[in-house]
Amino acid sequence: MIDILISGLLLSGTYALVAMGLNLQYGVARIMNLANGEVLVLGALAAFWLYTTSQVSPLLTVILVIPVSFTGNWIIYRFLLTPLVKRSKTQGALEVDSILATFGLSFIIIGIIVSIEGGFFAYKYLSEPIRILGSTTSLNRLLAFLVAALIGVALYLWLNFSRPGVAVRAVAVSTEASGLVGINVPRVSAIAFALGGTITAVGGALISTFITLDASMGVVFTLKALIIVIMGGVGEIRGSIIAAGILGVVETGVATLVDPGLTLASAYLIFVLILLFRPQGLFGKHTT
Amino acid sequence: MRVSKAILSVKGVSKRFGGLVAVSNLSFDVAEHEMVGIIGPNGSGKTTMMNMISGVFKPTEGRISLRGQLISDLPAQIISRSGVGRTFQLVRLLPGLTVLENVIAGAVYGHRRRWGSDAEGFAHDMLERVGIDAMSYSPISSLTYIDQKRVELARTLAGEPEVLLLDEWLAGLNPTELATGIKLIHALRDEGITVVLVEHVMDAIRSLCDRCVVISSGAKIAEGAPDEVLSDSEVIRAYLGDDDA
Amino acid sequence: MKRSNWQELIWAAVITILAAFWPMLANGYWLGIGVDVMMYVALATSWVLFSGPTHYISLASAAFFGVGGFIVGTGMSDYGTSFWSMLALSAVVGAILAALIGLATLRLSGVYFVIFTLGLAEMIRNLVSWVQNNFLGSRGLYVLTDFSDEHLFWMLLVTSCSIYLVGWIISRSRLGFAMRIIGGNETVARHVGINTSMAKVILFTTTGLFGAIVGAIIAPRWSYIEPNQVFSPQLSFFVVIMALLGGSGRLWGPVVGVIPFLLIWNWVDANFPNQSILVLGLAFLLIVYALPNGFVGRIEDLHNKMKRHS
Amino acid sequence: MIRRSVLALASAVILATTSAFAEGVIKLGAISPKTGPLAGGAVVTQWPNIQLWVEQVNAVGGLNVGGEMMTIDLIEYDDKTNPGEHIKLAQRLATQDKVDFVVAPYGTGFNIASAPIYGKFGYPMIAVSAITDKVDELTGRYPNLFFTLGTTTAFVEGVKSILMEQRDAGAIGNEIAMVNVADAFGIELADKARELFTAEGFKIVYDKSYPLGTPDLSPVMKGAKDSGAKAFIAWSYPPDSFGLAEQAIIEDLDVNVYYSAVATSFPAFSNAFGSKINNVLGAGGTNVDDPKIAEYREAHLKITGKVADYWASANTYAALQILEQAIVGAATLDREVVTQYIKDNTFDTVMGDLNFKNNFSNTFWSVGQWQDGVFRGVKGSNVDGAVDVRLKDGWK
Repeated sequence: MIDILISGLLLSGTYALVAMGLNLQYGVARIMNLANGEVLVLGALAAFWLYTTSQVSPLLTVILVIPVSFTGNWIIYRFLLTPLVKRSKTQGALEVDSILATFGLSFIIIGIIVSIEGGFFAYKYLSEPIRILGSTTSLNRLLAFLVAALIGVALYLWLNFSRPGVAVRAVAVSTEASGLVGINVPRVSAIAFALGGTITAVGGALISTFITLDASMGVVFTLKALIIVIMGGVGEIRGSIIAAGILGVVETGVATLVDPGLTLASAYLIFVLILLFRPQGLFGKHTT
Repeated sequence: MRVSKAILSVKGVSKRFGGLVAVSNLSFDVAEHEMVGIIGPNGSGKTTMMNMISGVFKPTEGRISLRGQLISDLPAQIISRSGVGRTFQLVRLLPGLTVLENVIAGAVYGHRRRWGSDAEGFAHDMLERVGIDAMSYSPISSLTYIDQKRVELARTLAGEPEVLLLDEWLAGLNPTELATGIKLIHALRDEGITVVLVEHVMDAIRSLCDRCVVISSGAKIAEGAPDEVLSDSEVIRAYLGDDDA
Repeated sequence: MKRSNWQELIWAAVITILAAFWPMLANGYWLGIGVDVMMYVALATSWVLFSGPTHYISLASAAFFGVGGFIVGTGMSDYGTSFWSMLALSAVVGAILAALIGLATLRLSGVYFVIFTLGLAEMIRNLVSWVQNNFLGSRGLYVLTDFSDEHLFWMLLVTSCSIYLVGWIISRSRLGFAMRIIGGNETVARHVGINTSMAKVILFTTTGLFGAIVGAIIAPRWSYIEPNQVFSPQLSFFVVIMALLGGSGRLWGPVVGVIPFLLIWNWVDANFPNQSILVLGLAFLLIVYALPNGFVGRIEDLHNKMKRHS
Repeated sequence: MIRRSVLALASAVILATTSAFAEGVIKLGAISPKTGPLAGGAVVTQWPNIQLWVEQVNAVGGLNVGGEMMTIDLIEYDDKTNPGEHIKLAQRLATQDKVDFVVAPYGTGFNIASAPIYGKFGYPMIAVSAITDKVDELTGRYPNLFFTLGTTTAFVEGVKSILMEQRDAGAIGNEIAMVNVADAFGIELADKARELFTAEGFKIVYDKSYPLGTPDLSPVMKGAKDSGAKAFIAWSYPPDSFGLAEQAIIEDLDVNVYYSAVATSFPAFSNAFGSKINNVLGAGGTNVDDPKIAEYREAHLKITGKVADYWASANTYAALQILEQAIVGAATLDREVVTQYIKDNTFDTVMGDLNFKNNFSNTFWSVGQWQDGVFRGVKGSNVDGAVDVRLKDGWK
């Protein structure tokens, strides 16, 4: 039991890293970013590449990734997505446009990754066993979990107790109303999008220390992230974290107690059930 | 104009949203060919009551019946087909469809399932009835507010309702439009349709309604002829400082 | 989806007859593209049947397509059944599956519906893999038939036409009109007496039925069925993208979306073998920015302009 | 539609005329994934060897085809790991590019899916990365299709013989923990293994599949560990072969026999885990002591800049050598003649002397083992240089 809980929670850390960024991007900037997973793989590539070519510790890479991915994602939002935001009259139209545009973007990023490294990003960092409450796990997974927790807490505090954070939350609730009370909506959206992309890329760098990735694996993470965000409720960081927790523990539980062949199926089943009984997600506000 | 037979009957209806009581233990009857006004301050539960009759919500307690048949446990589409038509507080039209198509929508799925040229002809009749047949082929976006309301009314009438629910149909109209609107409802009344209306415009209530049900904080506080209830002290208290009565 | 008229049906018939000659004019590569076009036309048109009028973006195409392919694969490989019986079974299973999904998704709207269908498709993919692994005891699903591309092309053409015809009939029926009203405003739809749940489930079932048929027809072409490939979520995205690119407001929208999309795709493949995915992505963005309302929007704009000039 | 076919005709005419000018050139088509789930494997074993072979051949002025030196013109496409895409591109190679020969695709499914097209145009397909038990049925249907990597059964047999030897030696008991990835490849192998292992009296005490793309394999490894079996067999695919090894290290899986299938022989596998994976068994192998292999590996590193993997790389290269020798030997680009030549002759390749009986080459490695930084073949069919299996002793 302890085993399941600990492994499950550590896996949740991974999922939270994957989903928190997307939630900011979708919840605040209203961009359904299908290239989320590819950004994650870019982060992983950076860690792999720097580690294998120049022995740079992935932890250092994480710090290097922050400014680069923030700028990169900001540019993507500013120059690629703002025109779509401007031309779409309804949320539905923007959703369609952003699905189309970011799908194209995901291909471009895959192309870039392939031209750098088409094979597996195989390396190991901190792949050391560690015992927690009698359960064995690895140091790199623990590290990813801790960073995820740190980011989650920091994000929560920032969103709830800082001026810019409150502005971000206001935009998440309503772009129109926020505009009316003098919030610079395009700027806040751009920041939220860039911040979301940064979290995702940092997640990728950390995840690459224990999962062997390659250029085309982004979609796996995008799917997981979408599921978690929707399950937790759009715009709800808390929801994403709890949904990630549920998924992690359920997957590990099913793998251990039932059959590993059913892990992913059970994760999706939980998702499907939650939406059946709470169509707006765990923490989402009901809108009609 | 008291007619003995109740066509619509609301008995002990309550609606709670979580801990919030929107309507509590409300009862009233509507007789055939009668025009009943539901009035009360903002947030008193009028629209919730309308939503329960038309089937948007199910009552938490109590029963609503149409000609003695229980309807409060039926889905909206069945209630509509059994003869309850409504308009919405904020006009709800179908922007992708033309004016005529919007009205046809009302004719097709009602209890007289019209289709094809029959539905089209009937829709034209309804548009003429509300006075905007000339705009049949315009897009919805080109209409003024009152015309949008007329289209919505035509759509509802196209379903040939036995009971018509008008949810603040006159709200937001300018004085000229208001006069036109009141005249239109008068005409409907003269045709003998049973109408339940939620309204804030007191002049309209005085001139249109046979009877009024006054609710405040979800509960009925008075019922009777408009002049009678509007001079009731409790009703005045309920409204004071709260609304424009 | 707008109501279709007789003129449109005649055009469709003419194009279908012309298309039927394609295998005589083209072979090899161009016939192969024809098969691809037909496959996506069929999938995207059946997608538009439901998603066009309701504006619900479904990402469940791969679930139906995969079920079709998988049933044909399992049946022919493990139980020695005929292709045709499995094709029929696929249609039935696809329809039942879609009806169940339809019932489950009734309360969802917007992005919740989008991701729900995606999650459900993924769940089905994993369940199918697990069942195959544990109960069917399969040794790889070989679908070895004597069908050539001509046959598949015609089968898909017939499927596409059936979908179109069904769509055309629906668009002129009370059901089709009901769907337009539901797409406009679901509350209104209920209040004019439409059983919205029933209408949505019926339409979604049609989508699933045809999706499974297409998957079943494609199985002989792939010869070897791997669950993870027939259930690939990418297929769902491609179907949506091609349909939206064409324009989902018209039944013929997918046709004008699929053809240019696949032609561009093939051009990119042939000319940028090492970076085809990157160039494809760029081409994609270009289309999104240059054609805000899809090809249908563009065509109708031009049509309107021409009308105004004459 | 009609206009498009005119266009197609026109482009066909242009191509026909250009190929008339291109004498002295052999057009070689290759379609394999550069993106998609199988790309990670293809960029290790497939693409570098095509590059290597083409560069080597062209460096010496090409192939001597009946007295004329013909260089290789490579036309390559990315199938994005999508069977539909692959079929279309194969048609393009055959009918638009009109290539003279093709490199067989990467992956079992892709070889089978493209066999009808290549068969129709008479291209010999020397399939490397295809493992199937349906060799007879497939080669009967597609007489141009050759298999060089062995059968599903042969792979399982290789593992089985190791298990039986170790049981006899007392290193393992009767119990086996077995897992597989739930895709066609893993399911097929696991199914066969279940049959063959139990027939020999083994008990599979832990027998589970996991889905492709499982992010956390620790429950799988914990389950295998708890089963207490001293032999662990994983019919795995690249990303999970890495994931399983990592979990085995973390859990300190106490087994004497540890086997994971594809990608175990990749240099990246050893790079990632170093000495910890010493004595891990994996699919395939080569005779690294063979000077031909040594020379090949050196050339591979020099020309592609990458270390060759220890299994399918050499096989892929050998398949190209077969094609090369068949073209030169037949002294023609006539595909029918070349195909017949392949059927009738024996070829001198880096994998040794290869020949086909009923389109099947019975010379291949089935199991190899990492021994002090080198992956050596330990089991195979008609191969020389198999070394003794060592026991796994911890993960240090």
